[in-house]
Amino acid sequence: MAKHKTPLLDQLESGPWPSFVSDMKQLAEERAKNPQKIEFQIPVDVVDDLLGLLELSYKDGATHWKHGGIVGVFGYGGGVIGRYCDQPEQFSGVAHFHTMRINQPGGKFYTTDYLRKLCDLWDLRGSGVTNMHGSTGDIIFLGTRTEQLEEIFFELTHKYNQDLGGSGSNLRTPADCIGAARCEWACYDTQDLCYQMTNDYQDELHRPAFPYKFKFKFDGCPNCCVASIARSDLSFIGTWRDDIRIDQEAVQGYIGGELKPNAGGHSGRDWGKFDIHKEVIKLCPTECMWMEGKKLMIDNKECNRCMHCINVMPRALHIGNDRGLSILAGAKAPILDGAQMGSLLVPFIKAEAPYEEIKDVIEKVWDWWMEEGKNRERLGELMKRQGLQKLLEVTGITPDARHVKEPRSNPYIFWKEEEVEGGWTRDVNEFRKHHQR
Amino acid sequence: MAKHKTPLLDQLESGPWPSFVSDMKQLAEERAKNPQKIEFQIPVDVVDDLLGLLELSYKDGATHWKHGGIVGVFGYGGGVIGRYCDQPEQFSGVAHFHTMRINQPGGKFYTTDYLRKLCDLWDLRGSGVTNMHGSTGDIIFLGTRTEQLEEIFFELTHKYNQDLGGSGSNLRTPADCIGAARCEWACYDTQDLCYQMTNDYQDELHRPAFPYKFKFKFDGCPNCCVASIARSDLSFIGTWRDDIRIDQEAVQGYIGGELKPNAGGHSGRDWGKFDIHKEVIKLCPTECMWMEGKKLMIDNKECNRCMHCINVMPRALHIGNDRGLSILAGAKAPILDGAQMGSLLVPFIKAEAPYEEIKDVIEKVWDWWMEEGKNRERLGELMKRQGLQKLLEVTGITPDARHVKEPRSNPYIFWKEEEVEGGWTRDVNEFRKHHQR
Amino acid sequence: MAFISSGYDPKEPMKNRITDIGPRKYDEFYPPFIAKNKGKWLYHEYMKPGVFFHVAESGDKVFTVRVGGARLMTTVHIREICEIADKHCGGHVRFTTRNNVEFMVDDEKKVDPLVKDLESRKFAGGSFKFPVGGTGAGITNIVHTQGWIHCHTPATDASGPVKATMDVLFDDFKNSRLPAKLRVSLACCLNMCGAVHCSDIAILGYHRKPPMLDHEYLDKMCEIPLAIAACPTAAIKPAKVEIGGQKVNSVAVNNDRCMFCGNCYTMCPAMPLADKEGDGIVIMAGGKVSNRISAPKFSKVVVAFLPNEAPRWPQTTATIKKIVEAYAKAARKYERLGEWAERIGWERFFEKCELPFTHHLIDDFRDPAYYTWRQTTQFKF
Amino acid sequence: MAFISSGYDPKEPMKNRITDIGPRKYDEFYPPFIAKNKGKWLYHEYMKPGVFFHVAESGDKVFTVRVGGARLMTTVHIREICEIADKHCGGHVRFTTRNNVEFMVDDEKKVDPLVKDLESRKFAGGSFKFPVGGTGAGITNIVHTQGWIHCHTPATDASGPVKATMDVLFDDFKNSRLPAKLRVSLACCLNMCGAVHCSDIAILGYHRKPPMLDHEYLDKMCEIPLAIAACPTAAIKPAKVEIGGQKVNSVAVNNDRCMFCGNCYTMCPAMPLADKEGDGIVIMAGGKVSNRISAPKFSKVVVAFLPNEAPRWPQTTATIKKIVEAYAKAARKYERLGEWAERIGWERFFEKCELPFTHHLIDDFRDPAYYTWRQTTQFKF
Ligand code: SRM
Ligand code: SRM
Ligand code: SRM
Ligand code: SRM
Ligand code: SF4
Ligand code: SF4
Ligand code: SF4
Ligand code: SF4
Ligand code: SF4
Ligand code: SF4
Ligand code: SF4
Ligand code: SF4
Repeated sequence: MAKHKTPLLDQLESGPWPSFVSDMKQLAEERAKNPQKIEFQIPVDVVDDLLGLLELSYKDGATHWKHGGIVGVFGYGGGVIGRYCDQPEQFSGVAHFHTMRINQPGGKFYTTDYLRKLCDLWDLRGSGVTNMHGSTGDIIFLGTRTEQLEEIFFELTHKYNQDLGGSGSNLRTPADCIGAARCEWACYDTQDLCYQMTNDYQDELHRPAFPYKFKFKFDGCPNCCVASIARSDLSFIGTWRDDIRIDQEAVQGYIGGELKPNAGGHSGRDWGKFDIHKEVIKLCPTECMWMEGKKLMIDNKECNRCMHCINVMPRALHIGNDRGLSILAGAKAPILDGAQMGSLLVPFIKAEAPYEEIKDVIEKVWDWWMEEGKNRERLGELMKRQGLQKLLEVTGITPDARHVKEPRSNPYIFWKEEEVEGGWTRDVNEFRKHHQR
Repeated sequence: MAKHKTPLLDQLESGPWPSFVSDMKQLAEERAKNPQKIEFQIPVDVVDDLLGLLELSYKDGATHWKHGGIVGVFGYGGGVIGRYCDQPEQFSGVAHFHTMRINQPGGKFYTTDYLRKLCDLWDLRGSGVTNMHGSTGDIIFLGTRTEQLEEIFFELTHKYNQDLGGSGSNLRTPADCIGAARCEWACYDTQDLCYQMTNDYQDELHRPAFPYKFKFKFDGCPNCCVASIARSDLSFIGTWRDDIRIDQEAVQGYIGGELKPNAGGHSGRDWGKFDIHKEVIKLCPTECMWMEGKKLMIDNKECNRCMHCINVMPRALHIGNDRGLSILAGAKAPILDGAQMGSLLVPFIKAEAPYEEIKDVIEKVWDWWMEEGKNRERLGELMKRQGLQKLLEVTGITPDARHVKEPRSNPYIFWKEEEVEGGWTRDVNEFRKHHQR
Repeated sequence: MAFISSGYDPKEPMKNRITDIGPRKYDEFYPPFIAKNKGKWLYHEYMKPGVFFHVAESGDKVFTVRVGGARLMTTVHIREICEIADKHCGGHVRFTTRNNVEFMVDDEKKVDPLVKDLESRKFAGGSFKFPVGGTGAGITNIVHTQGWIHCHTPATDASGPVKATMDVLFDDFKNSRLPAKLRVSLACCLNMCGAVHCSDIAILGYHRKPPMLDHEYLDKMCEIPLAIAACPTAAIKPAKVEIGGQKVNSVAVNNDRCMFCGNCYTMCPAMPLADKEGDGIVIMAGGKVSNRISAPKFSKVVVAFLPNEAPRWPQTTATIKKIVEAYAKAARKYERLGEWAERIGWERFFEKCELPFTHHLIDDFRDPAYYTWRQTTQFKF
Repeated sequence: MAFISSGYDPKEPMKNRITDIGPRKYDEFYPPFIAKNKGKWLYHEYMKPGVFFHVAESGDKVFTVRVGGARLMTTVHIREICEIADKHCGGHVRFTTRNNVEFMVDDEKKVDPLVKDLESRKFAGGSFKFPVGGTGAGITNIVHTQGWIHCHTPATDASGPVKATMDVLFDDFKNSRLPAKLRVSLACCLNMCGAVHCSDIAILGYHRKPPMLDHEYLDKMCEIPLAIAACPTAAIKPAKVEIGGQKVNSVAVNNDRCMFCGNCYTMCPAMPLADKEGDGIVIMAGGKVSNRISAPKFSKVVVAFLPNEAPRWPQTTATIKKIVEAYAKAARKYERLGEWAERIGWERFFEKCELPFTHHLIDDFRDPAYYTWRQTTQFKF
């Protein structure tokens, strides 16, 4: 029977959606019973106390966690988030309750064998509570004591060939969409690029040398299934620069009704017979599609690769063959100056191992940011402060109309002296000969 | 024969567009001949020197005018722009060359009798050169000497019942579109409202009490023929809130081709047969129009009164009958913080003499701006600094979704203490009882 | 219990230390049919909500069953996932970017037994362990953050409101009746770890009371200059305060300039903001991430504040339900919530969702606020 | 010549002084048919470019003939306008908001003689005095400012570039072949008295050299603190300078922070910017004012700089002509230039107008610049 009464939390056990309360309760019981006779390295009742503390927060309408303080593993600047409870007497099991960020595998694919190993480790040395996964992408080990941090790290690296993820003013754990592994729209191998960048930049990930956090995310196409454009300082989004491949027979299949629009993703309602004009041609943002008799035509030069038509008719339309990715820079959450989406930095770049070209861009961006960025200034904030022009200059990318949604509407151009005929040094007395005071 | 050689300006005499150079030359000659034996009160060769000075600017690629200095008429803070030439010896005729701003009549209608009187006055006491009209709307008397300012003002007020316009940190000369005088789309009497506001606020117009300039412009409908939305601190733009009146027969007239779309304003090219779907229904920004058989239907509740359909079919569609105007605030040129268009302040207000309701809004805006505005801070800049919320608060206008294009995307709401349950004063030690340090 | 060493020696931390090895390589964990067909997929199709298959050039098919997950999971639950994956999927499983779990099989025949098995499992409290759904034009899992379970700055809980909301939206997790995908996210403070700034509907924890000042300890617990520098509105100034007869260094806060961001608290534990009545939830709407048809959009604040009503946040869930129903009713096929609001105009959005528009929703934060005001006579009565 | 007194007595300025009487009342000047039908107009129609009529409920018609005006006009020219108005229009005439002149008659028969008369009049130099046109889907008069004819801050002339440009665009003043109205404006410095910030095509005078510092006179001619305060980029600092052996108060300018706005010069005549090579023209495009179909738009900078080539600014007029032709060729009926550019995308606008895109066109002025960058993968190769 439970250590603490949790009348409020108990109300979260009903209802269809999986209840984290029920789950935590079953773990609490399991630890109490301890059928496997595990030599728990942190208090056996850690989960009971976690539930008790959370219940208290539900009563008080406020958190009971304090600031972290500097805890971590030797030589790493990140991977651990320190946490202490503000009621240690009442809830000694969670007096320390640090989280560890475990760098997830690409595409978040697992073997059960590996998952079980992680569970064994975490039952022994931690609370047994996790997040699968954290918002950035890591496996989150939620709650252990300081003295276990090194032990866990040692086992991870020695037994499981597994490293920690990022936190602090580091490169954060990169994340990818499932992409080529199971998606027909991947314009490059997101898992491979993500893996290579993670490994090539281990030093940046583990040892804080940056003004603030820095995030990479890898989306295989503009659908952005890992939301890179909204939450990574550098977003790598797949695209192509040749033509959408059309299977005219399949087009007829959709028109005829044999094939379900959007792969059947709208099955919950009768939207009526598929109308290619209404559902595809008219919704194309560039108006670059039309029917020529029974033939669907696309003026690919005008297509901006928004994916809509392909999303609607996956069997008829396929991404082009000349593939690569666009790099966007500066996305971040609102604090402090307001949220930013990534701004287009590289319209198109090939994505082939060993990705030297891409790394060249990354490193030039870092050089600038590390040089100019203030403490706790994200790349996007520096871009706002010094301008996209500046970023293009330092990365040696030729400014192009594609970099802007629209040209500036203010004429306040900061001309450089070398751009102005005759330079800036003038003799006022010479001027005064023609213009009296 | 001309006093100064003007080889560069002479090249501006050819070509079809009316040449200001030819015009000035004819005036220069006229003054030299002086058939009417006018006792010119400023140098007879003022126009020759103006041409000569301008020629010099064309050679030097720079202006030869200096700052104005404080000239004006007694008791007025505006109406005169002082100007001195930086080559007074060479061009003594324009050594002084002040402009006077004469408050134009509504709709810029004139009788020839009145125009001739102005010409007589200006030939006698000034250069005889004018701008018909200045960008704000005034008649501009371009160039006279300091000692003539009071004389001209005296004659204007005594003989012609005519006052000066504005300059400096004053209310500037209000301007209107032709509106009801000759336009079927006027939703209120722009000339009358403009006239009333000009007269009711003469003190604000002539005596600087504002932080900076302030402009009124009056447009009879959203076509904005006096560009109020782009260049007046308060724009008054006519609108209606009932239904567009439809003459179905005339609609058929357009469809049938008897009536010319857009009143024949596209006559220079063969655009093919009029297509009401392509040219009207599909271009309606709110998609609130459709055909029911031969009948054109409008869902007026969804109409945003953009004027397009009315512009295209003036004989078939007429503005509604429940008319008034919208007030927008803050428009200005870019310097310093970037240009602003007017932001919607009052979605709808009736415009009937004596316009008390409208004046109430104007005066509340002024009270706030005069209280809070910094020196040389335009209303729009103050709005940016303190927020539209604040302007609504001080004008007592209920905030409404119509005031925004979209709600804020940042959550940084400045809550007021009285809005928050329990207020802000709290006892930290009370808090510490539940949350240890 | 006895301490068990991993082999790590505190006295010699560097002794055969292994670092910088990164994550496990993705392909170690691919199921065989994924490894084989990677990069050669042709198309996909939904069989029913939560179940879809992909067809490869080779003719191979992979059938995926997606189940909802409370991403706060225990090892007990993970072990059960493993058990299922062993039984049906050859020991392979994956997680999605929105914290759902995907079970994949290579044969259509294996789908029904798998689904039946998944749907049959329930927690003691009665909730599903593995509800199948979350695909297509419906509502999938809520991306969220820590809340009261682990963080020190939250203005609301995360897992609780998420559970309560998903219970209310559950039908749309199991069904694809919506005009398009509708993404719900939650972040427990405005750091927005859940990246709620671009979701169709976002639940955001927000404080409304300026920090309390623990003068007696402030100078001891904090770097005063850092706290001052942390404030985006420069509301904090240094101050000397009299405590028990003696002057101590502390800070003063100009409450009227405070936007309750909590940055000072992040820097200085002696400036707590949390408050039962002050803290609560902001509802945002109309954001999106994909580049489909329209560019990505930020979420907009549509409800300035709702109280923290633990344990089930009824007002929050009811408001969200209202928005979803209004959207389901009025939007066009393929139209995201934000695209719908922009097409009909935000004045109509509030009408159709029966939400009051309050002054709080008018942007007054810095220069760009101007661009959110209405600079045209185009509006609807 | 002898001084003629108006009756004003400098010794007693207040002696029967009249003030605050405002303008003449509009209706004193209405032609009878306007007075009669005011507010009762039904519709209008164009007979040909520059000529249109309005029909009133009463059945009355007013025929308007619009002629272009160099708004810089002499009394000689105005008297000629009066002569024509007496001859044809019962002594009435009006000016438009874009400085054209409108002659109105109440009978269709009076139109042709009026037009013939107007078209027949030419200046000695050969240009038309009263070209008929400027209506409908064409190009009308250029709203402009003072330039070198009267102002102290211009970076280019006004009347000259306007004359040169209207000569090049004259066919479109006489014709309505364009997809929609196309408004051209000019302002000779960035104060933008011509309100060029929202024109289809704008000609803007711009300086490119920081102010010269007339140290010897600066302290005498200016209020140094005002000059410093005037600078939007805080580029100006107080400085002591050595002049002929003695230290004088003056200012120093950080040239790299200067955006050449001339505000310092407006406040302080001892800081002139004007320069033959430095000054020139910026071309902006895509603005509009009306609320028709789309909301009003600002003009965007499309050419960062063109030199001042007096007297006819050939590069400026050629650039404008290129833009007009590209627009005429590609835009849809009723589509304004800015609407066209947004539909096809600005990357295509530069292509079709054969204008180079340079780094200068990327906004880097303050925070809102961010909103002009491209936050989507949607772009055209
Ligand atoms: C664990 C996690 C939330 C979760 O439950 O999943 C998290 C938790 C915290 N985040 Fe975060 N962030 C997490 C993903 C994010 C994301 C989403 C993402 O990475 O895609 C964002 C928005 C994207 C971005 O980076 O802008 C995010 C934006 C922030 C910010 C605001 C940063 C900014 O520049 O806007 C802070 C504030 C800060 O850095 O001091 C922050 C700070 C924090 C801190 C460290 C609180 C603090 O101020 O010290 C939180 C620790 C909570 C705890 O006790 O565990 N967290 N944080 C996520 C990391 C898990 C993982 O590694 O997988
Ligand atoms: C005469 C006129 C231009 C013309 O040739 O038509 C004019 C001329 C001057 N304007 Fe202007 N402005 C004139 C209409 C405008 C307009 C257009 C309008 O009013 O619709 C604007 C843009 C709209 C606006 O107000 O924002 C305009 C925005 C400025 C500004 C920028 C103000 C701002 O806040 O953005 C300045 C700078 C200043 O005030 O110091 C300025 C300053 C000036 C000064 C006084 C130069 C100065 O800095 O002292 C110019 C005197 C020139 C001269 O020697 O005659 N003028 N000025 C226009 C007034 C004639 C009239 O009364 O009818
Ligand atoms: C599994 C997952 C990727 C992963 O690496 O885990 C994924 C997988 C697929 N996405 Fe996605 N998307 C996934 C997160 C996302 C996200 C990210 C997010 O929501 O945080 C987005 C951006 C959402 C947004 O715009 O706010 C996303 C926007 C899309 C879109 C564009 C939808 C739209 O209308 O804008 C498509 C195309 C479509 O659905 O037709 C899409 C299509 C697909 C397809 C059909 C791609 C394919 O051919 O395999 C995949 C299955 C469809 C499905 O889920 O209904 N996927 N997809 C993610 C599943 C999350 C979940 O558990 O529900
Ligand atoms: C005479 C004048 C008003 C005045 O008080 O002087 C006027 C008069 C008319 N305008 Fe205008 N507009 C006048 C300046 C404007 C301006 C202001 C400006 O350009 O500075 C605008 C805003 C331009 C812009 O959006 O940038 C303007 C935007 C319109 C529109 C909307 C056009 C559009 O496609 O956006 C219409 C409707 C139409 O043309 O179908 C319109 C329609 C009209 C009509 C047809 C109204 C009517 O029924 O009488 C008038 C004659 C048509 C014409 O000129 O072709 N008028 N009109 C102005 C003539 C200026 C000139 O000499 O050329
Ligand atoms: S982002 Fe594109 S490639 Fe990646 S999973 Fe989504 S749809 Fe597939
Ligand atoms: S991808 Fe988008 S832009 Fe390209 S053709 Fe398809 S719908 Fe049109
Ligand atoms: S603004 Fe409207 S009412 Fe005024 S003249 Fe133009 S069209 Fe007519
Ligand atoms: S006025 Fe504009 S919005 Fe209204 S019906 Fe006509 S076209 Fe549509
Ligand atoms: S959103 Fe705020 S409260 Fe929630 S986890 Fe992130 S930092 Fe902590
Ligand atoms: S909460 Fe934010 S705004 Fe308020 S005082 Fe702290 S840092 Fe400043
Ligand atoms: S635009 Fe500049 S230069 Fe031209 S008149 Fe106005 S203030 Fe003078
Ligand atoms: S020109 Fe403008 S930016 Fe340059 S110094 Fe003068 S005021 Fe400052």
